[in-house]
Amino acid sequence: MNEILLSNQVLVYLLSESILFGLLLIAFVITFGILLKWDFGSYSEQQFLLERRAYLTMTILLFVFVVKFLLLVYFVFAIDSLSLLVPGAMCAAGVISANDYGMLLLFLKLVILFFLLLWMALNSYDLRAKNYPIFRLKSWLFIAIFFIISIELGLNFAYFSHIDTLEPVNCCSTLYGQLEGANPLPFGLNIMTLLLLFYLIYIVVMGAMLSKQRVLSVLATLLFVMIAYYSVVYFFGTYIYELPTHNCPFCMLQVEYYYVGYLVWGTLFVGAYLGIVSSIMEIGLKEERKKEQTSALILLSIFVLLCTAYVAIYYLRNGVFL
Amino acid sequence: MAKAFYTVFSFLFLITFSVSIHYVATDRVSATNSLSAVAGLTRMGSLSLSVAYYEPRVQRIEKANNIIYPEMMSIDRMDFVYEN
Amino acid sequence: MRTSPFFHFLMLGFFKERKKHIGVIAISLVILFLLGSALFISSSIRYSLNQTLAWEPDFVVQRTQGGQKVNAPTAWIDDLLEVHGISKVTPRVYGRYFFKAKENSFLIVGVDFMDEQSNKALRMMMDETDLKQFLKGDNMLVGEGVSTHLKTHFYPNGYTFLTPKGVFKKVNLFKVLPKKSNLISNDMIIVPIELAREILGMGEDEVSDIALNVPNDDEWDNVADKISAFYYDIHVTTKEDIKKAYENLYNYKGGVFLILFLIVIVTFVLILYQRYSMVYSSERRHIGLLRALGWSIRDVLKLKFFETMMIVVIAFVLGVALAYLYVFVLGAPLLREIFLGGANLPNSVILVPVLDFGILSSIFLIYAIPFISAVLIPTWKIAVTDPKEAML
Amino acid sequence: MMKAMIVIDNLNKHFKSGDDIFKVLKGINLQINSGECIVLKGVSGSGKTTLLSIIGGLDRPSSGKVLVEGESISKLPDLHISHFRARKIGMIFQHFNLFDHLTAAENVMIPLIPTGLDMHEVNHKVEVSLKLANIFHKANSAAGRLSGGEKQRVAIARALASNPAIILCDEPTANLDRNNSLKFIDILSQLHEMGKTIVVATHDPLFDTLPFESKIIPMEDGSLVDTFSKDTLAES
Repeated sequence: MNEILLSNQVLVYLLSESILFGLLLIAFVITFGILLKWDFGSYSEQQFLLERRAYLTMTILLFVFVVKFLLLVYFVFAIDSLSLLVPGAMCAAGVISANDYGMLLLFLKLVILFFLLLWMALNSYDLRAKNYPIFRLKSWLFIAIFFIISIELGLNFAYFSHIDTLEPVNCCSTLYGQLEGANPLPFGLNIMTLLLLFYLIYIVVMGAMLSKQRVLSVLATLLFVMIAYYSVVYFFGTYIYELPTHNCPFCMLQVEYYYVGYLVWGTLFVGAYLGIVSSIMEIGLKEERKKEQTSALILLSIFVLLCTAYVAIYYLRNGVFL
Repeated sequence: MAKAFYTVFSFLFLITFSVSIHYVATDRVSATNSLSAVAGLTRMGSLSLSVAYYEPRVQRIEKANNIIYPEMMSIDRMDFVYEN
Repeated sequence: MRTSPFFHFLMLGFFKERKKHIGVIAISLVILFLLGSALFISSSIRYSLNQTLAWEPDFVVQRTQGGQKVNAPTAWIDDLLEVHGISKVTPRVYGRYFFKAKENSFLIVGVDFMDEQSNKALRMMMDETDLKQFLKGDNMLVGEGVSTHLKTHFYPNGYTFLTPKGVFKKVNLFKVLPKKSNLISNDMIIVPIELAREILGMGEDEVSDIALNVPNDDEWDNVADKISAFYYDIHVTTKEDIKKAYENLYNYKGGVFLILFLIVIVTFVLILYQRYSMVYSSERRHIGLLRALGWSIRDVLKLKFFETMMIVVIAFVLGVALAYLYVFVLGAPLLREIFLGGANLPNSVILVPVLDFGILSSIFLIYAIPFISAVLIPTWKIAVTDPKEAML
Repeated sequence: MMKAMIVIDNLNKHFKSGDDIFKVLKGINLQINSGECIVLKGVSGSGKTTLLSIIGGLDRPSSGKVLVEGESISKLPDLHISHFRARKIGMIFQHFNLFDHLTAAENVMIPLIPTGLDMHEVNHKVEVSLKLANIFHKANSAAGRLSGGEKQRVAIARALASNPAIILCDEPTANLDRNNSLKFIDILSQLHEMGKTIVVATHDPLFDTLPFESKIIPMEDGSLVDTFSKDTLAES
């Protein structure tokens, strides 16, 4: 048995994921059965049974959504604590890149949370209507989610059982640092243009949301998430660490930086998810989702303010930029 | 019945509070200091386990803890973990 | 008092029928208590050890033959001193002394009291006059476990060691090391280095191993490589290795515990599932009535969900608090022997309280997720009760 | 001017038990106007309770339609049908169906909880309906300790709590002595005066001569036998 698999946090994490998968499997079987026989117009006993069963799927998915969200935080925390066991790793960045599965796993987790949120939104719309208008749509979405989650479960086990505790891994400075002058930024941007884009797209997102340009706001938010990721790793992060060469998305999750990373990434992703999901709902279902739009705006603004504040405070304290 | 709720939860809060008081008020420094003093003096910080896993096995004289299977390892033996 | 009617009704149901919940809370408490205690003990020990690591040397150099550690020659010390970047090279002399009568053993550690760091550490333990007194004759500092053991065998003031040469050597018991350091000093006897050599039967030019520091962290790998190339029979252990060994030791012990707990948890889930199916089926009429009076499936699910959450929260807080009391206030009698062993000298360590997000969230997740999952399906089953049940 | 409150259109209900199909309601057509009092009479097994529960949205028909204020309720998703029950229907059950461990006031509160009102409004409504049913003096006694007549009045208060337009009673006097039954009819006439639409399913002969205008509809073997209006006031 691999010593990684005996780490408390990994055990708890894998157990939790497996239990969730068991529940999802039940929901999957039910949903599949419902999809085969669903006929809302029918008065048969079976149709009423299916409608009741749909509530089990809803309950399970709501539970899974909440727990998946907690488990993402826990997962990041767990791999952070594993960095003691993996030689060369200073923070989660090293552990996550210990094998090829790690990054993919993290990415899948973010995707799954997005789709689960979308499902929640569709479901609440569906329940409020009087004839389950998008029942099939949301069921197919769930089946898609289920397949992604199955892959994720496999990746979970593959990832944790393939961490080598003898082979040294790279630490964040080699993973994200600018080695030999190669530019890690996309589209050949430099820091100045990146920052310009960051604030510009933020303004576009705000404008699009406020003026109800839904398609534009979805695209702008997606672009914003990407640009924001690079901006935080290559510019704002260095102010959090107060070290111009420290480029890492994970170290800021540690206690040395007051766990501020959870706030930074949390506001960015939750804000972007809410914005995109509510905009999609408004495009597809023509329904006002004012509350979600407002909270998305607030969260994204907190994110931008937080990032800017780190730079501003550093400048005010030291009189120079890094 | 909300009263029962407040009673139970203030009780839970009280427990949490007293645990945190104990946690904060615990004298960590002197415990750490005396550990550090011994570690600094001897240059050794290894656990005073009643089983010392760093010891070579041949030197060990141990009581068999199972009289039926004397050769069975006792549960507190750790050295086999580190044979890699 | 502004409370919502839903909340009011939730409390009514919960407290008027508390008998139904007490059993589940009791089982939960037992599980949380055991789990919490095991994790608390292991994390506390790990925390204390990590604290002492700062005082340990960065490298330990040993001589090995056939996989066994053998004594190293003092000549190595001079060789090591010539390597750039190495400071504080100190010989270590230690070994186990077997107390034949009972087959117990002590760890004899020889200390060079002229050494700067040792001297500083010694001053932390005793004042000036004591120090002079101590260095005068054949005195020893012993751990609490050793002192108790000697006392029960009628050696209250000292012990006469039998050296391998067959000579008796009487050493006075000068002072007992503080109980607070029991975690590492319980079976320890600290004596001057020459005396240790005599008791352990080592030659003047021999040491057990050599400790050294490398102040520049970046040079660690280079220095380790360099030293390893010095002799064919050299073995270098770094502080990182020790740290990892501790981590592994407690992951191992904690992990084995957790795996045992998984089995417990599975049983727990089965019991819960059974129990809730039963409890809820007795509530069938009630729920049917609620449904007939205008409660939707969602309302009933909400009611049951909050009921479950209350149980989870109550059990979690109580269970963790109980475990805390048992481990950090009472010192975890019985259970700590699994972590420290009870074969040699009985050790009563003081466990420094450690609570962090990692432990608490682990306990919460491993308890709450199986719990809620087990209750989920019975809850749904009862929530979709036909409202016409009320008419029967 | 009579407004149609409930329209039942070719309603059928059957149960399956094994291979047998059990027809409980057979092609029922009925219109109930706002403010009317309908007494469904019939022996047990004639299907009157099933009809009542389908009108109240507690059960679903096998075919046919029930329209309440012009909206079909027989195929609504659970969330909506529950809403409908909470707002439009007051149920009075044969066995009172109270929560014995709760007080009278708490029992009356139950149908108000899912409506999302705050505590203040809820308490107000509870008080009003307890007074209406003339049981306010027992508001804080446990329902299990009340006498049969008192229980019945709590059940009425509960049915009135959300001020529904329709009151459905299933064998309301089956567990009451004659005296209490007469009191119940008194309250019923009060409700009638308030303009509630009332449907009673019963086999109690007391309901043959109600002191107010009502319509008696006998049921037999799952069908309405005949509909005739009987002006009991005019007779007396």
